[in-house]
Amino acid sequence: MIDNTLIFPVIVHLFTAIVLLFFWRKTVAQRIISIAGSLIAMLLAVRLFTMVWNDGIRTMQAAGWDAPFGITFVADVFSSMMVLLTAFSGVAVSTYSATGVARGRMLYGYFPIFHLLLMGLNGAFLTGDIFNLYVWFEVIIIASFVFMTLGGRKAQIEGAVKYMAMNILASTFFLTGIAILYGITGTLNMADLSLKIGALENRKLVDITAIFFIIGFGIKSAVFPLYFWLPSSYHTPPSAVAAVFGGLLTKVGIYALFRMFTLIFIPDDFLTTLLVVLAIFTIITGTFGAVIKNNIRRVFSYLIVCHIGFMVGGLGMYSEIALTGALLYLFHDIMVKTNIFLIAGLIRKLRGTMNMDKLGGLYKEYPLLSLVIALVLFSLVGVPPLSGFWPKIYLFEAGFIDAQYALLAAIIVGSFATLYVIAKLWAKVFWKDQPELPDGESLRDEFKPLNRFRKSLLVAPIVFLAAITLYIGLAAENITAVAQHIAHEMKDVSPYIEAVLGPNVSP
Amino acid sequence: MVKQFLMNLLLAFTWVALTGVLSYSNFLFGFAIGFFLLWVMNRNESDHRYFTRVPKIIGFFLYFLYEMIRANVQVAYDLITPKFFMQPGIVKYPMNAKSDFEINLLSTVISLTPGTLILDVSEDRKVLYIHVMYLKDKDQFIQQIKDGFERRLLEIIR
Amino acid sequence: MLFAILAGFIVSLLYIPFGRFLKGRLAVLASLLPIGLFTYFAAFIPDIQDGASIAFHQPWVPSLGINFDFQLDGLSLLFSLLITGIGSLVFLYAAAYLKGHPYLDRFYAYLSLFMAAMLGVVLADNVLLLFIFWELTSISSFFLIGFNNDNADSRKSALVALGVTGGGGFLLMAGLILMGHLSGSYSIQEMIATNEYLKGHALYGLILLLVFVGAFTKSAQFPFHFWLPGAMKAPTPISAYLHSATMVKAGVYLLARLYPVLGGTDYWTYPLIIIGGITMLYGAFHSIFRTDLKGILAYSTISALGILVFLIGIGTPQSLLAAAVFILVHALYKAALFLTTGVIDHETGTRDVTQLSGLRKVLFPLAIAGLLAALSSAGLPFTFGFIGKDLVYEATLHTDGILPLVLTGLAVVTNIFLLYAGLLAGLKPFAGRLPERYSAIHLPHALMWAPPLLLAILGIAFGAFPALADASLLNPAATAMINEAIDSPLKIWHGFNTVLLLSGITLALGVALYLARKPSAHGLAWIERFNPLSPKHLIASLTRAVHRFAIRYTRTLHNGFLRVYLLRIIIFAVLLLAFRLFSGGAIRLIPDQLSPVGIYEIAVVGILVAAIYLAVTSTSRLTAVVATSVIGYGMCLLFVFYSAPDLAMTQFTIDTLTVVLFVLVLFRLPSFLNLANRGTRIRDWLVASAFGAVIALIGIQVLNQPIDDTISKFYGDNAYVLAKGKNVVNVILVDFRGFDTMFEIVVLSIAAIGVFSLLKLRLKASEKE
Amino acid sequence: MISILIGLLCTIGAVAILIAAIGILRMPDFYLRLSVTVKAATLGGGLLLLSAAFYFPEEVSVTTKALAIIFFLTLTAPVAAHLIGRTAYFIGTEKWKGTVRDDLAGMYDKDTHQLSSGDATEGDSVSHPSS
Amino acid sequence: MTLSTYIDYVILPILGVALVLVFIRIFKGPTVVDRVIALDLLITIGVGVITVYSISTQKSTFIDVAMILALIAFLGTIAFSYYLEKRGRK
Amino acid sequence: MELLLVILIGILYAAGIFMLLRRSMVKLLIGLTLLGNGANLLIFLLGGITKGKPPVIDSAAKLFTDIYADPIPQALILTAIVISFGLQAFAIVLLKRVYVLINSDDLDDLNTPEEEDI
Amino acid sequence: MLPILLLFSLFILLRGHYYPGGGFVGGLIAAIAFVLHSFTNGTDDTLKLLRVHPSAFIPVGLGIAALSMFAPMLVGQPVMTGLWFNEPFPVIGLIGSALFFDIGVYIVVVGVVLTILFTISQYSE
Ligand code: NA
Ligand code: NA
Repeated sequence: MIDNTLIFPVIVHLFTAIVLLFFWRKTVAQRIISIAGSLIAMLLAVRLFTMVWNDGIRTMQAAGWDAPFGITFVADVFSSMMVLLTAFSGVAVSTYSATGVARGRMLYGYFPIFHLLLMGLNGAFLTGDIFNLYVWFEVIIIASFVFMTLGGRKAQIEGAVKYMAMNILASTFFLTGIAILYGITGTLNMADLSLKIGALENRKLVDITAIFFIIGFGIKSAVFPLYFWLPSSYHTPPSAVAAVFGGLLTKVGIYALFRMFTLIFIPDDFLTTLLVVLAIFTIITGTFGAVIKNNIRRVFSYLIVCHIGFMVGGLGMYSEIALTGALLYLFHDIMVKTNIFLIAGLIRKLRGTMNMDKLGGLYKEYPLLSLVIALVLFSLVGVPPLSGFWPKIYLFEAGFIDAQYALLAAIIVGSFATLYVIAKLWAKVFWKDQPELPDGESLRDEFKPLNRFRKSLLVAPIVFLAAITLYIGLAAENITAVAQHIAHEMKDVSPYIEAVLGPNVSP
Repeated sequence: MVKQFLMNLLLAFTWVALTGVLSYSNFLFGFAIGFFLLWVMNRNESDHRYFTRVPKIIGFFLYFLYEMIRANVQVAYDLITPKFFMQPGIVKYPMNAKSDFEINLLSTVISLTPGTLILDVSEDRKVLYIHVMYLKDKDQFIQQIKDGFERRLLEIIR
Repeated sequence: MLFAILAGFIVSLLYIPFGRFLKGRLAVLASLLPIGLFTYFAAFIPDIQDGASIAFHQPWVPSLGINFDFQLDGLSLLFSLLITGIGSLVFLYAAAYLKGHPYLDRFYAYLSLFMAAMLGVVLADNVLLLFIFWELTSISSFFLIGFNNDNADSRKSALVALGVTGGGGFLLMAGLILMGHLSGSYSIQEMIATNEYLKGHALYGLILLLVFVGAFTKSAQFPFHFWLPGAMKAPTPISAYLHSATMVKAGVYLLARLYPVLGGTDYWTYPLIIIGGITMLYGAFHSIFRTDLKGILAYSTISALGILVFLIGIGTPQSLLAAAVFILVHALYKAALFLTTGVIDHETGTRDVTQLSGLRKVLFPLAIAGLLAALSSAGLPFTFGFIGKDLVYEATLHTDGILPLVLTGLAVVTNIFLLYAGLLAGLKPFAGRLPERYSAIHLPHALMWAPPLLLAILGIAFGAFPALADASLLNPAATAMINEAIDSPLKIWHGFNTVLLLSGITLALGVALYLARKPSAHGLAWIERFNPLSPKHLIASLTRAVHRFAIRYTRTLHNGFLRVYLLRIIIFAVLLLAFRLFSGGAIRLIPDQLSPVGIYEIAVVGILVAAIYLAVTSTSRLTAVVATSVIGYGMCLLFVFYSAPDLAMTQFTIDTLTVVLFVLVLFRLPSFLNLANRGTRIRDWLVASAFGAVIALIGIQVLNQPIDDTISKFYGDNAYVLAKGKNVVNVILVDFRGFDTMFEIVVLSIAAIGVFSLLKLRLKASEKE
Repeated sequence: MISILIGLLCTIGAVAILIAAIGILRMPDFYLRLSVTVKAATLGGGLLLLSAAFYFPEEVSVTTKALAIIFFLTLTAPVAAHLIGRTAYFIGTEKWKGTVRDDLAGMYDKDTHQLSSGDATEGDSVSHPSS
Repeated sequence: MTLSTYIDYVILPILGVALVLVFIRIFKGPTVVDRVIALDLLITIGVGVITVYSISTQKSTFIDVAMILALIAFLGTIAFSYYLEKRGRK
Repeated sequence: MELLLVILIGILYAAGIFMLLRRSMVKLLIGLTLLGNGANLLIFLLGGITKGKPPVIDSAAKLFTDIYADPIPQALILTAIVISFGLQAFAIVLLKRVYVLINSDDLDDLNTPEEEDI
Repeated sequence: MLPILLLFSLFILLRGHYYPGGGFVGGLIAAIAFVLHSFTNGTDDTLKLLRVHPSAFIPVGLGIAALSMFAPMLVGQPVMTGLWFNEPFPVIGLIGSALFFDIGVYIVVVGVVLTILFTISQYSE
C-alpha cells in the first residue's frame, strides 16, 4: 500500500524550515511561520498516531523500492508516540521562543534550525533503516551544535566544544557499528537485520556489534560513563534550546537503544547485565550531581542523567513489565523535562539568574504560576498520582520479578534524590524571600515590562505541557495502554517485520 | 584573423561530419586540410598574418619542447649524480612584455622550463624576478631569455 | 464515597478562583466541608456496628489493577470520623486563629487537600491507591509545615519532614508493590486471602522491612522521629490536626490495616515491639525536658505513637483493642492540648512553660479543657485515658514468656513520663499565680476555646460512659484489624487486679514527679548535651557526609577536562570490547580468499601510515594539516584502486576543502605546545593502541563472515532497467537511498547556517537568552 | 604497435615523475625543489595522460579529458609555483649556501609586501635580506 | 607481456617509489612551504597513478577522478601560499 | 591486502583516539578526522573490496557483464564523508571562535568556573 | 578560468547518473571555481559577481531537492520515486526527478561551501 502519510511529520518541518530560510531576517514572520508549522506538525502527528493506534503498523517504502532494497519508513505505536510527544514539545517550545529567545538569535537562523532539529527527530523515530537513522542522527547533532553555539557566549562555546567532541565520537561508534553490521549481514533494513542477526551463528560478533551501538547511543543518551558532555553543556544555551535538548535529544538516544535492543539485538545475559549495571551507575551519578548543584539548570541536567538510568534499567531488565515502565517513564520524561527547562527560562526572565541562592519570593509574587510549576515539579518527582509515579510501579515490579535489587535500590535512591532536590528548589526559589543580591548585581525582571500577549506566549507553553503531564498522570490508563502495547510489540517483533518485509517472511 | 580561424574550424568540423569518423586525429587532419585550402584561397594581404602565425606557433611549441627536454635532462643528470654542480640565484629580468596577457604567458613558459622559475613580478610590471638553477652569468642568462622565449612569444602575439 | 473523598480535592481547587472571598467573616464556611463529611461518615455507624462493611468500586487504571476501590469498615470508620470530626473543629478554630491572615485561603486549600488525602488513605482498599493518598498527605503536610515560608526554620523543617516521610514513602511503595506482585493483586481484601502465602514467602522479611520503614517514618518512630518536633513550626491548628491526631497515625493505621495480611509472626512482632518500645520510652523521656509547650506535646505524641506501634506489635486481641482505644483517646486529648496551647501562644506570645502560670484566671474555659485533657492523658479513673492505659497494661501483661515483665515495666515508665508531660502541658500554664503581664488577656472568640473544650469533654465522656464508643466504633475497629470478633466490652472498672495496681503506681509516681520537678532551661540544656548522639544529628551528619562524598564524586568524575572524559569513554569501550572479544572462543585469522598486494598499494599504505605518524607527532599545526590531507589523498588512491571512483572524487574534493578551511583558521595560531608529560603520553598511547588493536581484531573477525550480496545484486540488476542510471552509486544516492542524500544536504545546510551565525552573530548585552 | 607507443610514453612519464620525486627529495633548498618539481611532474603527468588518450581511442571524452587535464596542468602549475615561491621568500625560507645571487633582496616593502622593480633606487644588491 | 602487466609491474611501482620519495620530503619538511609543494607534487603523481591505473584496468571511468584531482589540486597550494603570506604580513 | 587494510584501519583508529586525548583543539579535530577516515575505510573493507571493477554499467550495456564492486558501501561512505565535512567545517569554525575567545586552543582553558553561571 | 570550471561542474552534474560525478561533486567544483576567483580577485569581488549572498542558494537548492523528492506524492507514488520523461534528451540522457534532485544538491553544495568559506575569510580579514 502506498502510504505517504507517515512521512508528513518530517516534511512539514522541512518545508517550514525552507520557508523560514526565505524569511531570513523577518523575525515577526518567522515567529508566525514557526508556530504555524509546529501546530500543523502536531495535527499531523495526532492523525498519524490515531491511524497507527487504530489500524496497526504503517510503512512507506521510499522511492517505491520494496524493503530491504530501499529505505523503509515505519510508524508503529512506539515511533508515532515519539513523534506525537515531539510535536507537543515542538509547539510549546516554538511558542515559548517567540518571546523567550533574543531577537539576535532569530536573525541568525534560530527558527529554521529548530524545525530542522524537529525534522531530524521525527525522521529518526520513523525510519526503519539503520544507516538512514545515522543520517537523522547527524541532522540532529549538527542542528544541536548550531543551536548550542548560537549567540556565541563563552560558556556556550565551552559547552559546545565538549558536546561536539563527544557526540562526534558517538557518531563514529555508531558508524563503526553500521560497518560491522553491514559486513556480517549485507543489509541495512532494520527488519531485515532483525531476521539476519537472529539467524547468525556467531553470537560473539553480534555482542560486539551491540557494544558499539550501546556506546554510540549511550553517549547520546548520557549513560554512565559516557554522559560527561551533558552536564558540561546543558546549562549554557538559551532555555528554549535547553528545553528541546533536555526533553528530546537524550531521549532520541534512548529511543534508538530501545529500537536496536528490542528489534535487532535481543539482549542476552551479557547485555542485560551490562545495561543494568550502567543504569545503576547512571542513576547514582545523576543523583550525586543533582544534590550538590546550585544552578537550576545544572540541577536539571544531572536529573536528566539520573532519570536516563531509570529507562536504561528498564530496558536492561527486558521483561514486558520493565519495558512498559521504561516507556512510560520515557513519555512522561519528554513532557516534563521539556517543561522544566522552559520553567528555568521563565525564572531567568523573572529574575535574571538561575542561581538558587540569588533567587526567591516567586511564590509570593506569582502564586498561581508557582502552583502550575509546582505541579510540573511534583510530576517530575513522581508524586502520585502525577505522571512520574506510574512508571515506577512497573519498574519496581519488574525489579522484583527479575530480582534486580541493586537496580531497585538505585531507582529508589534516585527518586528520593529527585524529591529532595525539587523540594529544596521549591523552598529556595519559591518560598524563600528574594534575598539581597551582592554588590553590583541587581534584579532584572524582564517579564513585568512585557505586554499581556507576550507574557502569555511565555506562560501558555508551560501550562500546555503541564496540562499534558497532568493528563498523563490522571488518565494513566490511556498512556499505560499505549506503553503496554508497545512493550508487547517489542517482545514480539513479528508484526513489525511482516509490516516491513511482507507477510511471507518467517522469522 | 579570428574570421579565418573560425572558418578553419568550420572546415574541420565539416570534414569530420563528411567522413563520419569522430576522432581527434580525424579532426586534426580536417583542420590541416582546411588550413591548406584557406591558405591557397587567400588573396587578401591584411589577413595574411594568420598564415604566418600558425607555423610560428608550431615553431614556438617545438622550441619550447626542445628547451624543456634539454633542461630536464640536465637537471635529471645533476640529480642522479651524487655531486651538485648547480649555481642557483635570483635574477632581476627587465621585460619587454607589457600587457598582462604577455606577462602571464611569458612567465608560464619560463616557469615551465626546468631550471628557471618566476618568483614574482614587480608592482610596476616592469621586472620579473627569476630563480635560476644554473646561473653562470647574469647578463648572458638575460640575453638568452630575451632572444629565446620572449622574442618568439612576442612575435606570435603582436 | 468517591465524591466524599474527592470533595476535599475539588474544594481545594475551588479555593484558587474563589479563595479570596473566604478570607473575612465567611472563613467559618470552610468548615462546612469537614462537618458535612463527618455527618456523612457518622451515618454509617449503625451499619458498621452491625458488622457490615461498605465497598465502593470505580475503575481508574485497570491495567495496573489500580482502581478507586474503597472499603469502609470499623477501622476506616474510626479514622474517618477522627479525621472529619477533629477536622471540623480545627477548621472552625483556624477561622478565628488565623483571622485576617493574608493567605487564609491557601491554608484552607491545603487543609482540605490534606483531609481528602487522609480520608483516601484510610478508606482505600487498594494498597497502591492507599499509597497515592499517603504521598499526598506528605505533600500537603510539606506545604502546611512550610506555611510560613518566609521563615528559614519553617522551610527547613518542611524539607526534613518531606525528606523523611518521602524517603520512607518510596520504600513503602516498593514494599506494597512487592506484596501486590506476590499476592497477585493490590486489593487488601485479596491480600488477606493470600496472607499465608505471603508470610511463607522468602521475601516476606523484605516486605516487612519496606513496609515498616514506610510506617515508621510516617508515624515518627525512632530513629525517624526527629522530623515531628520540627514540624511544630507549622501553625498550631495544623500541629493539632496533622501532627498529633491524624497524619502521624497513618503509619499506625497502615500497620493496623496490614495486620491481617502480614501480622502475627515473630518477624512482625519483635521489630514492632522493639521499635515501638524504644520510641515510646524515648519520646516520653524527652518530653519531660522540654520547656516549649509544643515541644512537650510533640515528644509525648512520639511516645504515644510508639505505644500504638508497640500494641500492634504485640498483636493480641487485647492489644489491638487497646490500640483502637488509645488512638481515640490520644487524638482527643492531644488535639485538645494543642488547641489550648495555640490559644496560649496566640494570647501570651510565648509557649515557654516556665513563663506560664495562672492563666485560668483569664482563660477559664481553656483551663477546663486543659485540665480535662491532662487528666485524660494522665489516665485518672473515669477518664477515657484511664481505660486506654488499663488496656495497655492488660495487653502487656498477657504476652508470653518473660516479656510481660519487661514490657509492662516499659509501659509503666513511659506512662509516668507521659503523665508528667500531660500535666505540664494541660495544668501547669493554668495553675498557680497569674503574672502581671498576662492580666490584661481577654478570652478569645468562642471558636478558639470551644473546640478544645469539646474535645476534652468528649475524652471524659467516653471515659465515664465507655459504651458510647465501644460497640459502635472501637470494637469494630479492632475487629477489622484482627479479622475476628472480639468479645470483651470496655469497662470502667475491672476490679482490683494487677492492672489497677500498675495504674495506681503510675499515677502516684507521675504526680510525684510533677510536683517534684519544675521544668527549666537547665534541664533542656542538659538533655541537649546528648544531641550529638541523637538520630537527628547522626542522620544529619550522615547526610553531610553523603553530600561531601557527592561533591567529591562529581568533581572527580566531571572535572572539566574533555580529554579525561574521552579517555574514560575509550577505556570503557576497550574493556567491554576486549572482554567480549576474548571471552569464549579463540580469534580466527583471515580465510584464504585475500586479494593480492601490489607494490604501489604497499607504497600508498606505507605513506598513509607515515602520514598518520606525522600528523600525530608534528609540532606545527600546518604540518599536521598537511599530513592529514596526505591521509585523505592516500585514502582517495585506495578508493581508486578498489573500484570507487565516486568516492575518490568526493574524498579528494572534500579533503582539499577541509585543508583550505583549516588553513583559513589556523594560519594565525602559534605552533603546538607540548602540554602532556611523558607518562600521560605513554598512557594515552597504550589506550589508543589497545583500541586500534581491538578494532583491527574485530575487523578480521568480520572478514571471516561471508557477505550476503542480495541487495547489491538487486541494485546492479535494476539500476539501469528500473532506475535508468548506469552509475550505480549515483543511482543509490539519488534513488534507492535518496533519502540519505536529501538529509545529508540538510546537514550541510545547517552547518553553513551555523558557521554563518557563529561568526556573525554578536548578541547585545541586553539579550540574555 | 600502439601499445608499444603507450608503454614508451608511460615509461618516459613515469621516469620524469621519478626524477621530480628524486629532485624534491635531494635538492638542497626550497627554491631548487620547487624549480625541479613543477616541470618534471607536469611533463610526466602530461605524458601519462597522453598515453591514456591513446589507449582509449574510441572514447572521445577520455581524450578530451586527458587533453583538458594536460592543458590545465600546464596552466596552473607555474601559477601555483609562482605563488608559493613568492610566499616562501616572504616568510624567509632559507636559500642554499651555494646560491650565487639574490636580486630580490630588499625589494619588498615589509608592511605591504609590494615589490618594487628597483628602477628608482637601482637596488642591484647582492646582500641577503635582513629578515 | 601485455600493457596491463607492464603497467602493474613496472610503471605503477615506479610511481609508487616516487610517491614514497615525495612523501619523505613531506615528512622531513623542514618548512611548511616544502611540505606544501611536496603535497602538490604528490597529487600530481596521484593523477599519474590514477591515469595508468585506468589503463591497466581498462576502466576509463578513473580518468574522471584524475581530472578532478588535477582541477582542484592547486587550490590547496594557493590557499597555503595565500595565507602563509598573509601571516607573514601580519 | 585485506590484512594490510585492517592494520591501517587499526592505526587510523588508534591515532585518532590518541589525538582526541590531547589538550589542543586542533589535534582534537584532526583526531576526529582520522577516526572518520578509519570508520569509512572500515565500511569499505567490511563491505568487501574488489579491485578495478567500479559499479558503473558499460555505456553499451544495460546490465553488468562482469563482477563489480559492491556499490552500497560506497554510497554509504559518500554520505558519511559529506556529513562529516559538514561537521568538520562547523567544528573548525568553532575552533576559530575558541581561539578568538581564549587566545589559545588549549582545551583545558575552557573551564569557566561554575560560580560564573547565570 | 571561472567559466571553464563552472562549465565543467555542470558537465559533472549532468552526467552523474551515468558516470562518476553528480550533484555533489559538481557543486563542489563550482564552489571551488568561485573560491579560486575569490583568491585572485578578493572575496568582495566574487560576492559582487554572485549578486546574491551564497547563503541564499541554500533554501533554493533545498527547495528544489525537496520538491523533486516529494513531487511523486502528488501523483500517488511513494516519496522519492523516480519520475521520468519517456524520451531521452541529447547529452544528458533521460531526464527525471532524479536530475532535479541532483540539481538541488548541486545548488545547496555551492551555497554551503561558499557561505562557509566566505564567512570565514571575511571574518579573518
Ligand atoms: Na649531480
Ligand atoms: Na554522485
